[in-house]
Amino acid sequence: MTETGELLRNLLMTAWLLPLAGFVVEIFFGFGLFSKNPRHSKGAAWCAVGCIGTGFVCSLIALLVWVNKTGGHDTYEADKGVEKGWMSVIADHNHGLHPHGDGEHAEHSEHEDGDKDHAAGGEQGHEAEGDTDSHDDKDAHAKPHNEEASIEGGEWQLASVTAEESEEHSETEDSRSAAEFPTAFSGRLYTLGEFGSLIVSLDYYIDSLTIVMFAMVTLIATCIHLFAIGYMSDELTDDYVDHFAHTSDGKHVHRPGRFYRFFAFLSLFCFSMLGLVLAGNIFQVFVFWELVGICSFLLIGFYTERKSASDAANKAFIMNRVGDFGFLIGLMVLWTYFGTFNFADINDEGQVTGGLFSMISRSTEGEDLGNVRVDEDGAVLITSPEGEVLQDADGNNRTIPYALLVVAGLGVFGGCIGKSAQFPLQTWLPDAMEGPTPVSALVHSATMVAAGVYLTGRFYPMFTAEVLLTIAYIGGITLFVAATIAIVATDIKKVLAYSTISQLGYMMLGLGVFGWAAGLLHLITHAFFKSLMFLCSGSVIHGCHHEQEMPKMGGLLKKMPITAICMLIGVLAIAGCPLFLGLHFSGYHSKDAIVASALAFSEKNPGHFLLFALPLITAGITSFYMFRLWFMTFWGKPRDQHVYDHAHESPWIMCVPLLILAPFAWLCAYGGDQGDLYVMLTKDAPAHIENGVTAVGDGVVLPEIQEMYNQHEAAGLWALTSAGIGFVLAFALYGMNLVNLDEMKKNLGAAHGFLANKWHFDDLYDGLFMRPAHKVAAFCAWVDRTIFDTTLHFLARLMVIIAQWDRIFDEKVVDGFVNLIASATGDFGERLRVFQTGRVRQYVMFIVVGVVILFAVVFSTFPG
Amino acid sequence: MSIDQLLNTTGRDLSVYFNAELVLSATVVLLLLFRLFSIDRFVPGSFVALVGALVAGGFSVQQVINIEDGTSVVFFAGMLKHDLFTVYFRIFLCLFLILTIALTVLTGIPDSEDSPDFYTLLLGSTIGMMMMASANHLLMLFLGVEMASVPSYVMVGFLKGRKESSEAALKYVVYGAGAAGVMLYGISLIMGVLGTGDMAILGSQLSALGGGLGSPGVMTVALGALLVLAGLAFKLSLVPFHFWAPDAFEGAPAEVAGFLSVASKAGAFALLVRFLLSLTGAETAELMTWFGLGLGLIGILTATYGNLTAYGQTNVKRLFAYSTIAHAGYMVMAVSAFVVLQNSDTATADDVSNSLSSLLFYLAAYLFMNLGAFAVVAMVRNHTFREDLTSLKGVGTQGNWVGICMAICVASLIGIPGTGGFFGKLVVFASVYKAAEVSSFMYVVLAFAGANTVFSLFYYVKILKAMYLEEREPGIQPVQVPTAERLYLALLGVMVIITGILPNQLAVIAKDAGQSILAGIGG
Amino acid sequence: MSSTDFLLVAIIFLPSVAAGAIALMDGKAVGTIRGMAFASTVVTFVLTLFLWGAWSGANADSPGDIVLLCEAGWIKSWNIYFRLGVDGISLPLVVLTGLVSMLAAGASWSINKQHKGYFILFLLLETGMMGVFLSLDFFLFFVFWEVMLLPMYFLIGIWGGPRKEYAAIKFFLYTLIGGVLMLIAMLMFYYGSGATTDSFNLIELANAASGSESTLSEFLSPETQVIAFVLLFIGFAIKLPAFPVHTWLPDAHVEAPTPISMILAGVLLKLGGYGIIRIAFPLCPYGAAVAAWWLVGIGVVSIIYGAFAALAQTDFKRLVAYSSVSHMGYVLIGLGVWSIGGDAYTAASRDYWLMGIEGAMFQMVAHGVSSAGMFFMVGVIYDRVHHRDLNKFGGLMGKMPVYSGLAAGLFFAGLGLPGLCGFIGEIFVVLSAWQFNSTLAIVAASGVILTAGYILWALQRVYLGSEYKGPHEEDITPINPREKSIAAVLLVFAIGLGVYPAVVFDMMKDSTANLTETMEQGYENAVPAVAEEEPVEQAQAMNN
Amino acid sequence: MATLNAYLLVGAVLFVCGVICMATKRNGIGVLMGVELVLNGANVNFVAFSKFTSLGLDGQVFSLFIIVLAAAEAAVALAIALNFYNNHLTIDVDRGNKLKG
Repeated sequence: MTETGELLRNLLMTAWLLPLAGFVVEIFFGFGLFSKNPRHSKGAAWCAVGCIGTGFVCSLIALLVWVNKTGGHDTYEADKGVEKGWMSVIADHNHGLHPHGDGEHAEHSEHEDGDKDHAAGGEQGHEAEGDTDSHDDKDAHAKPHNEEASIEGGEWQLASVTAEESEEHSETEDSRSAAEFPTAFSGRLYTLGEFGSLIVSLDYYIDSLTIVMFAMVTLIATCIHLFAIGYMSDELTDDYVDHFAHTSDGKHVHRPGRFYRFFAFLSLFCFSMLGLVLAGNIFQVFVFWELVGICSFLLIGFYTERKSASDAANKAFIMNRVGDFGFLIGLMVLWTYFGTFNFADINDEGQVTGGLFSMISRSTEGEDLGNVRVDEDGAVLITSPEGEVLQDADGNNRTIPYALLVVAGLGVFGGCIGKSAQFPLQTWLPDAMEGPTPVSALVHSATMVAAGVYLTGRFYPMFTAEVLLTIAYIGGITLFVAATIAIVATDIKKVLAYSTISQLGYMMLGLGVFGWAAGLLHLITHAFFKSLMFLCSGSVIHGCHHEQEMPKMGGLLKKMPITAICMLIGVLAIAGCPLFLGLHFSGYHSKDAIVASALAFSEKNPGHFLLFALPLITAGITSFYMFRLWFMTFWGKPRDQHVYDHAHESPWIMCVPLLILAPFAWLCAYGGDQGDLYVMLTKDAPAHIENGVTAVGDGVVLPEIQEMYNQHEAAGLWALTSAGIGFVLAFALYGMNLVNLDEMKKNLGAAHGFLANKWHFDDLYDGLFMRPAHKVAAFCAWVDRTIFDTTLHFLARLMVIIAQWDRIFDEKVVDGFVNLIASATGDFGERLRVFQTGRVRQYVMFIVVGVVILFAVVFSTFPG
Repeated sequence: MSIDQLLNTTGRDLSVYFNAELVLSATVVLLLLFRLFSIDRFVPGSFVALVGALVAGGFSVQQVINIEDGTSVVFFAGMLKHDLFTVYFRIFLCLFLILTIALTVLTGIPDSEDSPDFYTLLLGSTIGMMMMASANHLLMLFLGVEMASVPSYVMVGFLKGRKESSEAALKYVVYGAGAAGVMLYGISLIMGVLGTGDMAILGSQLSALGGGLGSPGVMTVALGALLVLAGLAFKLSLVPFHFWAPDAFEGAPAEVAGFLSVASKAGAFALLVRFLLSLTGAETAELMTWFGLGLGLIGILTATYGNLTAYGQTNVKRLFAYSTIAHAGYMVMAVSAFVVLQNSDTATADDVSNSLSSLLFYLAAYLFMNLGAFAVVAMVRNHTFREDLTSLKGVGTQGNWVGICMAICVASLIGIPGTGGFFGKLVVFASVYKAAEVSSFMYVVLAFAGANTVFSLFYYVKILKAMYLEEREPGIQPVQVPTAERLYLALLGVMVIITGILPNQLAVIAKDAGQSILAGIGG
Repeated sequence: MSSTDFLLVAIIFLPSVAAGAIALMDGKAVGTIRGMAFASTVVTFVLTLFLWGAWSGANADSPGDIVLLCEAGWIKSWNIYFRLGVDGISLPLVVLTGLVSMLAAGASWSINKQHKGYFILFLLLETGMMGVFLSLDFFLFFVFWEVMLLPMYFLIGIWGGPRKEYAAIKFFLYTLIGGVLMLIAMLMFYYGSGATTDSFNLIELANAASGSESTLSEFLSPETQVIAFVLLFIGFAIKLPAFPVHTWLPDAHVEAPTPISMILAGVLLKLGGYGIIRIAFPLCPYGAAVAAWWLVGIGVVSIIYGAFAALAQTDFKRLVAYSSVSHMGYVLIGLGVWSIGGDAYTAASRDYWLMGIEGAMFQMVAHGVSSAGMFFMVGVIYDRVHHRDLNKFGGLMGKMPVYSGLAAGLFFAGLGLPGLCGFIGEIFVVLSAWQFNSTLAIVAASGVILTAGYILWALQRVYLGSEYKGPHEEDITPINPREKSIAAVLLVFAIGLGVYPAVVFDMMKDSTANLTETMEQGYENAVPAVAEEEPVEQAQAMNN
Repeated sequence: MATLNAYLLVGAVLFVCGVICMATKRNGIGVLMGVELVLNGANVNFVAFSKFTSLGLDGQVFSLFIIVLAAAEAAVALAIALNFYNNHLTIDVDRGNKLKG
């Protein structure tokens, strides 16, 4: 392990474990251990903020270290690395990516120091803004000047470190294997269980994606924690009146406030989420996958008194479990055929054990299926880190049937479907809005639901073309369905929820059409702008005294300008609005990248044209409903005077987070596919995305990355047009009120009803699964009572009836199976009792009869 | 053999081999004399009987010490046989006699008026049983059975004023007489065909008959043996000759029922073994194996019948009567296994003696647990004047010794480890399993033995349930027994547990006893 | 007697001695009796920890063997010895027994009648449980196994709920049936190994079965092994309990008083799994291989069936009881995933089986903690409101927040939430199952959905909601310190095992590795014998 | 000259008569008489065997014992019958049917 690796590990682990410590402290707040009056103390909140804030600082340092270290070496290393598989891919990729960069090697060494500083400084400034908020604009404007150079340079430095790192890793990782994960650091935390050659452990895996995710999650989480201090402040009481929960006599529920508990749960969530990102093996991902699920359960159901909240929490968890069932199947397949869960190769005392990512090797040899190496039977070969085919104890090649590799991929993706609320498991997310708004912002828009996308990206090397196509279609369906529902939703949070689902669909689609970087870029940008919008909506709700229905709002721009402006930034970002000077809103870059990937894909595979059409159309729909939201809420005249009169701007502790997040939402993707963020993300992109996959038979063709870049302009234009139409429509309908909406609603009643009922998914699932499950359950219980207990009991009785025996044994003591034997033996015994007539003469007869019978038996069976 | 010789040997026989019986007989005479001279007003009959039983027991124990390993002596001109097997049963019977007398003293069942009569009968019956255990001639077989039976008829009817008692006695005597007649007829056939009643040579005579199994001679002997077995089955209360048992037990006082259920069974089993061994000769393996399997079938029927019929009983004594029948079934399975093994070529001598010792062990364990159960019934009866299950309700929860003793005994009767009943069952099952290697029919026997253990649970648990899980019905007297009775119960309970967790010594003795009788017939 | 011998004996019989002492006390001195009983369970638990220490020293010298052997003659005429010992398989369960007994004794404060009898029986029960886990003589094992019957019968029957008599006799009946079958199997081994000095010695029997050096010259034929395995398996499956013979469990668990439910779920069910690992497997490797598919199949059915049945319950305790059926199904699967004899069996397959076995063992320990906790939590609320109707709870989170929090933690442990103990066992078992049979593995994995369903639904109905809907609302008082500490200890163990399961795996890994190796040997030993016989039979068939 | 079989036939007939008597007579005394018949049926056998086979004197001794025992048994049985009569005021054995089942 290199010093860098150790440093990164320690930083990220600190960031990861601090919230856990925070959780432990906070959960005990209620006992008054730390405060005399725990119900009134904000101590827990500050503790949580402190933990996650420190976590953010650690993550930031890690980011800087990563950039710094990877940028701190000479470029000749890159040339060396060209010869090595993964390395060369990256290098080539960079060449292809930046026409300007070609042949500029010589300059790089000169640029070295300055570039490094800038890359680091740029990021630092970037993040520092978040904390201070004051110089936001200045820095943002200042950046573009050095844009080109810094990007190129930084990127080259990043690339160059790959080989360098590989040398340094040699302590724990064979240099050869490390070469395949040049900028990735991996190692073991501790072993959970060891079974012969099989080891299940907790590991960490740090690469650019991990670090970016850490920075993103901790930053957003810090902001949301701050926001929540304000938002949840009405819980700081001994007698909280819950206006949404009623007792049977119609009164509101009174209960002590639970301020501290909310922050404890938030901290636990942060711990789980960061653990998920840091996880070094797929099993560990599953562990934290479940943990974020349970945190989501706890947070959705925070208002435990509300039936709707606990229902929503259950629904969320159980639907996630459905997805996890698939995940589990994937895990089983992987475990059985690969014998390891590790992403990266693990080096134990000189013995390199291959990780999953090096076990499926991609080559372009003739006999291969897709771009996976297969043997003559079509089974996928499992290879060592060195690329040699592994053999089992009997000397046979280790293989996994291709179909099972697909199953594994689909299984893992099944987990992602549940977690990221993709079709057909999307229905839990809107219900999850029952949780307090900060929860919606953190858990259900920015982080947890994006975990599915994250995992899909993380696990990309294991997905075959079929799986990717499935992912793309799932994403496509989801993004369209959710967007259409968002059109008619009136609850401000529900609109955002459907928007979240739709945007997650975008990401999935992006990943599915081989736009790996596009999908993940959208993950980051979406996290920023969606959390911003949720916080804004939270601010609105708080300002309007827990009114969530947009039809009762309107004209709030005057009352709460900061919120309105921040919201507008979010809306512009999600709509994908371009701006002058390259200051395009982040959504413009990320959505553009996705649409471009989709376009490239559908050009290669004309049969899958829908995969381009859906995101394109939906871009318009997105723009429409988001502007609808903004206009309905902030524009025009107040619709409900009462609400309007009492509305007020939120306190500073809630506004500051908005102001911190807004610039990120706007500019985090600055530079698009040449920007810092994008480049950093792609640093550790899976090797095979570079070249695409040539179809075998009727299979799909996956485009090369260059082809996607080529589509950027065209795609951007298409998307912009679509979004523009959406905006115009929204402005016409809601901004200028050109049409009577009620009329329209009436005229389009059927369609409206269909959408308002969320395409009837809930009803469908209720009929398909919930009721049958309860039926089966009731059946099992019935079987227990009936088959095992009563039926046999009945048989016992039948026996009695057949025998015409009129003294049915009627003991009421026992029933069931005991009763079977008891009454059967009892009945039989009773029948035997009849022989005991009590008459001595008959007894004597019985002696005779007995002797005669014995006599008969004797001489009928006599051996002689 | 001259008269002198005869007198000499008889004297020796009386003093050495027959001293226990002699003491008991003397005690009987003494009891009668005391009554004649009204001494019994000063010296209670129970005391005299107890002393007599103790002395007899002492002599029996002394016989163990004196006897040489593996030897057997025939005495009284070949009528009786003295070997470790005999001694084992003597001690067993003496011990049981002592315990029974103690119990009757504690519960006071014969009043002072009747007590000499009662103990006379008790002792007489015991002498008969001892003779059964040592019989070496078909005459002694018959005499022993009758001597054990006739006094017990009277004891069953000892509660003179009770209708049930007299009815039970009448049934018992009629049934017993009928069974005796049948047995006697069988004996006559055997003796007629084989020309002798000496059990030592019956087997060789039978072998000498020749002509195979189908020959009339062998058939007649088989029929005779069957009739004898029917007579013994009456004593053992085996199905289908068990009818007397429930009625007699219900009508008799619990003390007598306890005595009958254990002692007369012990004697009869000893006799059964001796009789079956006597028929074993060089050429009789096939016939005997067949008898053995037949006994196995009887065992199945008996155990199953006993357990199933017990379920519906409400009178505790009657319930235990059926329980006794069931346990006789288990024990007959052991005999069956013994016979099968003894007549097989493959079984080792060790297996054979083990199977016999399993019977002996079971009897010993059964002694304590069954007597304990009847003792509890007797003591509860003294308080409640009832003997139905209802009278037991809540007795256990009163927290006294009666309940604990009963629980231990019932556990042992079910066969819970840690009690003698379990180990007994284990060794019986083991013999049956071993026999199953010879004849697969024994697997069926084993299966039924196992199933019966489960069947038996139901009615035994009814007792536990009544004692512990149910509330005492209002108006029924609480049961608080005095210290002496507590100690008595504790003694039995402890013995049940000792035979369960430290059974080694007993098992060794039982094995020696088993080996001695086998050695006696020369393999 | 060496100090380790003394330790083993003390662990088993200390509770009995305490029971004896209590028997001599005045029945009205309830406080003293309770204190005495509790103290003795604490001491026993501490002794088990000492045993752990002693074991780890001895295990280091001979990894995986059964160590700290203690042998004394007992019933020599039947070659029965008093043999004790401990290895990595029994040790975790011994410690678990000590822990659960201690906590259950602590939970016994809620017993409100006949304290003296209760604690005597309770302590006798602990002796029985410890004895089973520590004995190495088949006969001794059986004695302890059955000795638990009567105390348990009374504990359920006297201190139980409304249908206590039915439940008690059902428990008695089922276990007795299992015991009889086991008894017959025991005789098969005794005579099958020549009825010699070591014919009840589990170590030597296992050696003989595996074909390694043994003092026993003969052993069962492969066919007989199958029969013996079936007999043993039924006996153990009843205790486990597995699907068709599980019906005693819901009744017994539901009717038993809370501490006894804890013991039942926490320890008694483990006896079944332990019996399979300690006796059925090593003594009949061939039988185990033949029956493997059945084990897994029954396990899968138990999981699904138990989960569905739990989903349908309206009685809180019954729900928890059925969850036990479901959870113990994983144990069977883990034990059964031995694909030896199949075409795809390789050296690596054994590692998966090893994982299954260890997963099953862990599941037993974890279930011991989580289910004891769940039953205790049900008991806490039952003590207050005296009903268990799931539809008549609600809102407890507001009235008893600490209790609800602890309960949620324990129920999540039952749900199989990562970071808590229930997860590790289940997931490891399921992961090991695919190589055995993919269909069964998938069905087993689907249990995760159902489990989440019934647990969350129950939590919602009991703890969440706006108000309490049942009777005796006025009796709902906050959890008291005694209850709090019991639940907290269980929760701490649940978390500890969930976060660092290696502590258990490290204990057992040598022993389980030994087990798998010897069983493989045993199977390979038996296969030629089977192969030889078949031609002979064919030849006979030809002649006929 | 009567053969062995003839004697045996007589014995068997006596035996069967005795059994039938026991099984059919309701009068207790009648039942006891049946018992005597059964025993004497066996007696005839013994004596016959002692005459015709190698059994010799053993058979006759046996029959003497039987006669003695029969007397003793009859004494006891009569006493019991008397007791029965005292309690039931009848000697009809069928009236003793309280104990059954």
